[in-house]
Amino acid sequence: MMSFIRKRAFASLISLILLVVAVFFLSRLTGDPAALYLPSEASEEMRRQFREIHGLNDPILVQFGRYVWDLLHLDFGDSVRRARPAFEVVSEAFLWTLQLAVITMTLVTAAAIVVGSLAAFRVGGFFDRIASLTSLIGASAPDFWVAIVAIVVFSVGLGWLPTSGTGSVWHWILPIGVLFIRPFGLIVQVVRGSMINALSSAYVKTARAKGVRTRPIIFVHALRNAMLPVITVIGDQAAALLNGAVVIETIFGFPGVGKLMIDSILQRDFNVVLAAIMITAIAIFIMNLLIDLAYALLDPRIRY
Amino acid sequence: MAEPMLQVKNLSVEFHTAAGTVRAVKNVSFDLDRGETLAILGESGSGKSVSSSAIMDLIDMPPGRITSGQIIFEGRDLLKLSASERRKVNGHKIAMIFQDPLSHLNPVYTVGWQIVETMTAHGMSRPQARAEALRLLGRVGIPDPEGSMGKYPHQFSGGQRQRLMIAMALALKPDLLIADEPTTALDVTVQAEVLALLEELQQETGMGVLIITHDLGVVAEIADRVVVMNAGEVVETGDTRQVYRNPAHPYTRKLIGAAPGKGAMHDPLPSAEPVLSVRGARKVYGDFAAVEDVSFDLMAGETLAIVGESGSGKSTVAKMLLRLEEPTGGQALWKGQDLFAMPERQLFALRRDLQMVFQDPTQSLNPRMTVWQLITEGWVIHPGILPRSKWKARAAELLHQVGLKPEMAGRYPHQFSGGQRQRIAIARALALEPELIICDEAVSALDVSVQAQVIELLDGLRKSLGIAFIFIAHDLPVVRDFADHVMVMRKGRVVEAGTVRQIFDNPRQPYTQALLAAGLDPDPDVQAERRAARLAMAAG
Amino acid sequence: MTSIDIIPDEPKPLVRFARMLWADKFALAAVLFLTLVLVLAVIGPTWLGEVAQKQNLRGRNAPPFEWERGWLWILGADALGRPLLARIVVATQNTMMVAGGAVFFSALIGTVLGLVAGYAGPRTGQAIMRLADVIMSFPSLLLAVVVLYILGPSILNLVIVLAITRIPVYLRTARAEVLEVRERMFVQAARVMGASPRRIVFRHILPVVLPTLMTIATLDFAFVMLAESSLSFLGIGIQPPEITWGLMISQGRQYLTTAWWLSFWPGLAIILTTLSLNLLSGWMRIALDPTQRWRLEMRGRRNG
Amino acid sequence: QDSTVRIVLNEEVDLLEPCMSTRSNIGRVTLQNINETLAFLDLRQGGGLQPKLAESWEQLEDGSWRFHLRQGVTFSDGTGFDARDVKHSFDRAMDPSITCEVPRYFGGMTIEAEVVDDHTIDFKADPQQPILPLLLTLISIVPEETPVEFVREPIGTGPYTLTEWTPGQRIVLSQRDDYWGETPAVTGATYLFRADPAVRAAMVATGEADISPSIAALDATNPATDFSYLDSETVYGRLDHSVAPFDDLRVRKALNLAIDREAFIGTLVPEGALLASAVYPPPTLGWNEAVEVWPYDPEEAARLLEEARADGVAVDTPITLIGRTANFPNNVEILEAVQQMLQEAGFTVQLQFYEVAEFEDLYSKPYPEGRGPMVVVAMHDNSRGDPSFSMYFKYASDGRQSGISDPKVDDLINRAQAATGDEREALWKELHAYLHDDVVADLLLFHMVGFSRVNERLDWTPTMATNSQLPLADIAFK
Ligand SMILES: Nc1ncnc2c1ncn2[C@@H]1O[C@H](COP(=O)(O)OP(=O)(O)OP(=O)(O)O)[C@@H](O)[C@H]1O
Ligand SMILES: Nc1ncnc2c1ncn2[C@@H]1O[C@H](COP(=O)(O)OP(=O)(O)OP(=O)(O)O)[C@@H](O)[C@H]1O
Ligand SMILES: [Mg+2]
Ligand SMILES: [Mg+2]
Repeated sequence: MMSFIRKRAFASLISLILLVVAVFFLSRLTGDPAALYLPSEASEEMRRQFREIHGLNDPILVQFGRYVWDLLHLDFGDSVRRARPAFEVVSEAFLWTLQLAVITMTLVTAAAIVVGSLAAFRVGGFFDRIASLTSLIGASAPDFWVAIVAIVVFSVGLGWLPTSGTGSVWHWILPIGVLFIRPFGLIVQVVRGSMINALSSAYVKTARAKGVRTRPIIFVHALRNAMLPVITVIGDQAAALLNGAVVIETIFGFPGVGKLMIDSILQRDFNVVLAAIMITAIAIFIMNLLIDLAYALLDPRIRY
Repeated sequence: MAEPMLQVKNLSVEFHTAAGTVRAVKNVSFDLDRGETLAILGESGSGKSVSSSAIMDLIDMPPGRITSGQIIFEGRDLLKLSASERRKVNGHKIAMIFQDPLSHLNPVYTVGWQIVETMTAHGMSRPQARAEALRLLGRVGIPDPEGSMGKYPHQFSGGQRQRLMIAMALALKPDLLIADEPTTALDVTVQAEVLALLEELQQETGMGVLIITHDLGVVAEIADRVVVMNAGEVVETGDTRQVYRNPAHPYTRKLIGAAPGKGAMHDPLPSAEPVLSVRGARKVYGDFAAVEDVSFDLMAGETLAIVGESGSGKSTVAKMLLRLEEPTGGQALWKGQDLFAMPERQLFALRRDLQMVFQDPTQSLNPRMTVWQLITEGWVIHPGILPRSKWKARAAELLHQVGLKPEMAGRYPHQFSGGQRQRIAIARALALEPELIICDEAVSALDVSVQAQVIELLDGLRKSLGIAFIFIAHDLPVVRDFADHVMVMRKGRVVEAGTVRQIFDNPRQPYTQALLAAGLDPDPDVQAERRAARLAMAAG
Repeated sequence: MTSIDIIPDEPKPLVRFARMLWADKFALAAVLFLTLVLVLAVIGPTWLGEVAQKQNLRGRNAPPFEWERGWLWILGADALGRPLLARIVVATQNTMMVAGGAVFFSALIGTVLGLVAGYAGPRTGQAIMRLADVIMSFPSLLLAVVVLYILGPSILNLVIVLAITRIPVYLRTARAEVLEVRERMFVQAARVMGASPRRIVFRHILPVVLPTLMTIATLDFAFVMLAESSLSFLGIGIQPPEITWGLMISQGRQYLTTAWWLSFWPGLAIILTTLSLNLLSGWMRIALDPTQRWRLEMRGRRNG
Repeated sequence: QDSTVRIVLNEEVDLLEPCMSTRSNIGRVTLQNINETLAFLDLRQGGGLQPKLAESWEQLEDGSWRFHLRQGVTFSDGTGFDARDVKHSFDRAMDPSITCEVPRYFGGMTIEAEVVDDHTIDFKADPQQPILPLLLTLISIVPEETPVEFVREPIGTGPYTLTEWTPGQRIVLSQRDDYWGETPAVTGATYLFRADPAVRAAMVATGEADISPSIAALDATNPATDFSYLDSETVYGRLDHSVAPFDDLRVRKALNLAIDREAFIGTLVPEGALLASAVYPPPTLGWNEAVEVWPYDPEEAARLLEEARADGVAVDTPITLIGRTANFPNNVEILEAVQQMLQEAGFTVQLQFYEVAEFEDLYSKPYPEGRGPMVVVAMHDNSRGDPSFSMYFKYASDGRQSGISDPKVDDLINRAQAATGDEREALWKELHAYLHDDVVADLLLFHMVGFSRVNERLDWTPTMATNSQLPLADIAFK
């Protein structure tokens, strides 16, 4: 197990390096930060100076060398836009995103597993149809619709919740509620499908022969067997959240990493982009590692 | 006289399939009293498992349907119980040992947990249940009960799994035990222990036992009465001895007549060049040596039987030969090439020549393929074997040879009985016309008449095509009828090896002797005598 | 051999599936709807292309259900007075091309890589998985910008970007399932028969994995349709006056509170399509699984 | 009663650097609140250039400008304000080692600040700058101790100081006690950031914010709280005269005649927007009332096109109409409508939207090689009251975004920039007419309006200046 983690960490490090190198060079193919940072009326002289200050006039390999050198000293460079250390900018935002992702995914996972399993228990039954239909409609509706309608109803109309921003627990309810919907729909469907198979297996029969009650049959016997694809999809959805929930951040003014990343990409604020990608990538790598460990924990037949 | 504990009256069960309705059980009636043992004998696929599942309310409904009948247990009709009342009965009052132990154990929980759950589900405290589970594991002869509690089902051998099922079923000392082929995968010594255990419990608690088996020896040993089924119907009921002595129905007669172990033993041909020569094969799981220094030679057209204790590494040897388990050491020369060291690519070319019938037929058949697809798959993979135009005829022939009806070709594995699945697996192996077939308990789930038919078929192929067999079995009479050489294994090692005659007539090792002595005779009288002797020994 | 020793011909699968479809009225409705969508995708642009482009500033944002304008205007008109119904019909083709293309390719590539990663040796598996990690943490927007700069804007490139970003979920799901399924005995049995890895993976393992992947794909369809419009924002892919459902939704976004129909109808089209695909995949999960199939066959019998 | 206000801005403030206050999101927070300028342009009462930190100024004989500074002013860090602070502020803003935005307005000139005494400072410009006081409204005054690097805690002479800045979430300003001027009614302000216009509007409706300076026209439905204002932005299509067929005057005229500008107003462009005849809005110096917007005359357009075609002009060359994504409200629809109108007049037009970076490549020189005829639709902002902030970039032969090269235009720009008073006004007027009527330089469209939503408890209306600054001192409570 430890050796597996060690091997894995090493492989992930290679991926991370690959990612950084790819992002570093690819992003620099996408235009000149000076053109975006400076107003379009700025003179060529100002542009040259800007590039000089930010080291953009050097050959790209020199720039890369410098970047790597700084990185080895744990210096992610400064944000061009914000004139602050990129790492600081990103880590502030990432903490928000992390909280949001963890809370949302915890809720989603719990709810989706319960709903999906119950739906699978009586395939084609009333609960199954209703649960599937509502979760699917929710999951395929554009998120900004849901977000804006939620604001119009719960904030402007009923005055129950603040429209947006951060500060109190109440501020979290709408963003989490909206973010909840798509992963919920998807995971309900995956749980349901996987559970249909699990519930018809022979070991469920054994459990019934043993006189085990329905609830443990569903949530203990069948569920664990059905979890493999489920946790994979949970992981995928969590990764999407860790990459930032752009729409939610935009609409609810949530200071997460998604909008920061998009803005930085569009502004070619490379240091921020790289720092953001590195931090989210590490989080995603760790999550994937945990998921792979979870496979082996869930199913003892799986070997690595 | 009081009401019997269990009365099954006019039970009929139907299954829905794409091809129409299958009437699996037709108007079956029998009853069973407290402390009594009733054996259901019968042809494979005759509805034994389905009837017993009906008692446990474990038939999938739909597609199955109980079209008529009553199952009265302790005065109540089980078919009319509510779900929660049902739960109180299952496991607690009535327990079941399933025919197919691997798929009936939850693969992702430790066996300890699964046994404990039986008890906690009915209100026992966890520590108490744990202690009880440990005791049970010891009673059914699982080595190292403490360590085994934390292992998963796939880490046990076929026979061990069966014993785990038995332990689970006996956990709460039920009033009624339904045992569906509980000893098929057990070697005779362990079988004897298990049967003794059942008997002991029966005496202790007055448990009624409904045992489904095709092994006439087992029937003779423990059954008070017998029900014989054929094609979904009860054809004969009666006292064990009376049925054995005066079978009324032709099917019963056929069954008794087919009991193995009476024919002449083979005399192997003088040694030629071996096709397969295994030297020092070894397999280690963690720090447990499942197979240790196994060596043997196998000639073309010859049958090597591997017998021995359950969990002694027989299946592991087979899987190593096919490289389904990576061997830890040793070599296996197949026509001069080392199977153990061969790269996967090279192995490919040889695959067709080496076939295997797995111990666990349910798991080894792809549930999404029809029988037709299963059988023809080999021909798809190896296009050289048979032109497509002949597939139908040949598939029909194969099915027929293993005692199945060709019109079943469109069905899926889950729609068959345990023995039928095993026959599909045999047909599949034969379809490839290999040079070596490894049969891991390939006929253990078959009733003796079908068994005899299949053995005859295999023997014929051995002679006519020179197919070699490695025949893993615990059923000594069958081994006696079919094998040329016998190898006896225990605790991963070869205890004794020799020709069939040597082993059966002149066993040298105490283990082999014990094994032979533990064999059961189909004749209830003979068996009763032996029993009396045994009891006298134990007393004296 | 007697005359009964003849293997009966398999029942005609088409008839059989038709009967099973008939048994599930939801799935039937789904199939009818999807057929309609496909037909419209083929004939839409030639049939209504002209009308859908005809601007009429006086009739802008005309509300729905006004019969006197003619049936094309029944769903209302957009901000340039173009009939929404016609636009939705015309947009079907692009939408299906982009979303269908992206989902198809990501599912195809992801699944194949996932099967390989799960079944091949640990080295190949590791390499593929770490690559998936990289893709998973590479922001799709950055990828879009890079593709845009290097390859230029085109529908194909849009499909490429969308497909690449969705690969990991299929890949990871497929692999996770393979890890478990490959340990099953029937897979071992197939190996003994000499089945090539390809056959084992595609004939024996894939059918077990497929239903889960299809469930994910159907919901991805909605996701991709919406994501596509957010990339159009970069100028990659579909450009006005060409139109997709996603683009219609995002154009109608600002009218959400004043002229809801602008983004509602295309949103509904997406929801209905997703729902239909999901119902269909749910039906296929059952119809293709012999141990579950009775659910459809039985019902068909009772009804018919 | 709550005397603080909450203001919700559309874009996060990523920097609070005084020398960057020409960026509207920064300016709205800092300008005249934290940092003040020597003078300011009064767009509220139309009072023209008004004194702030400078009490008065005059032009000296040699053309340089002398400013007399206010006395008794202190910075929020307690240090006193004097001429050296002004010089430092100017030099710092112009320093090449930090990338302030200000220098772009001082292109083509060198300016020297010279401290005369503690309260007097001279600015010497070469060439002479008649609008130097106006230019100096761009320089935020900071203490001379301010380092020449971007600061995160701006110090200024304004009535407010920065008390909290949580990046991405809020900025809080509070009133200081020792402000030199009149104490404003607002005692503090919290700035919030929301990118979505509907949310910004909703926040004022729910009372979570008091002012939302920019909301969507569609959301401006409540006359009690919603105000429209001419926001100094002009939408126009830049033509590149060096590429056929735009090298032909008739084609350019046809292009202008083909657009039914009136049809946009009240539909895709909100009511209150004006049809444009120049790239800067009407209250700018030298606005020529006599210039008439091109009428909608598709027949004439078609006739002109035919004529050009007959002369062998490649009028059928496909033209690309280029837009920038999310540039202004209804961007896509407006361009689609323009496309259709042009097509109806006989042009072949494709529509293409680009993201900012790529758009910039097409919008500013050097233009890409081998480009076809392009109409680059852009939005230009000039709220500074003088055309010189637009003309050179847009129309001089070597202006960075110029599509023309016309000696007469170059000459007029040069002369106007050097002139003062009526002469300056006359020259700008001439240029306005010449560009519009004779050169037909580009496809001018609209002067846009913006919308603000203001809580009813406040007494405040937005003006053209609201685009770039939002002095809290202007706000009163009802
Ligand atoms: N799900 C099903 N669908 C269709 N037919 C079924 C199904 N399950 C069982 N059958 C059929 O019912 C019959 C009885 O099966 P059952 O399992 O009771 O046989 P069995 O007597 O236990 O045989 P064996 O000794 O081989 O285990 C068989 O012919 C089998 O084909
Ligand atoms: N994956 C595994 N991990 C650990 N131990 C295993 C594993 N598979 C098998 N074993 C152990 O190896 C031993 C040999 O198993 P094997 O299946 O070869 O027995 P067998 O001789 O075929 O017995 P049976 O007659 O009961 O089928 C058993 O004790 C079993 O517990
Ligand atoms: Mg059976
Ligand atoms: Mg075995």
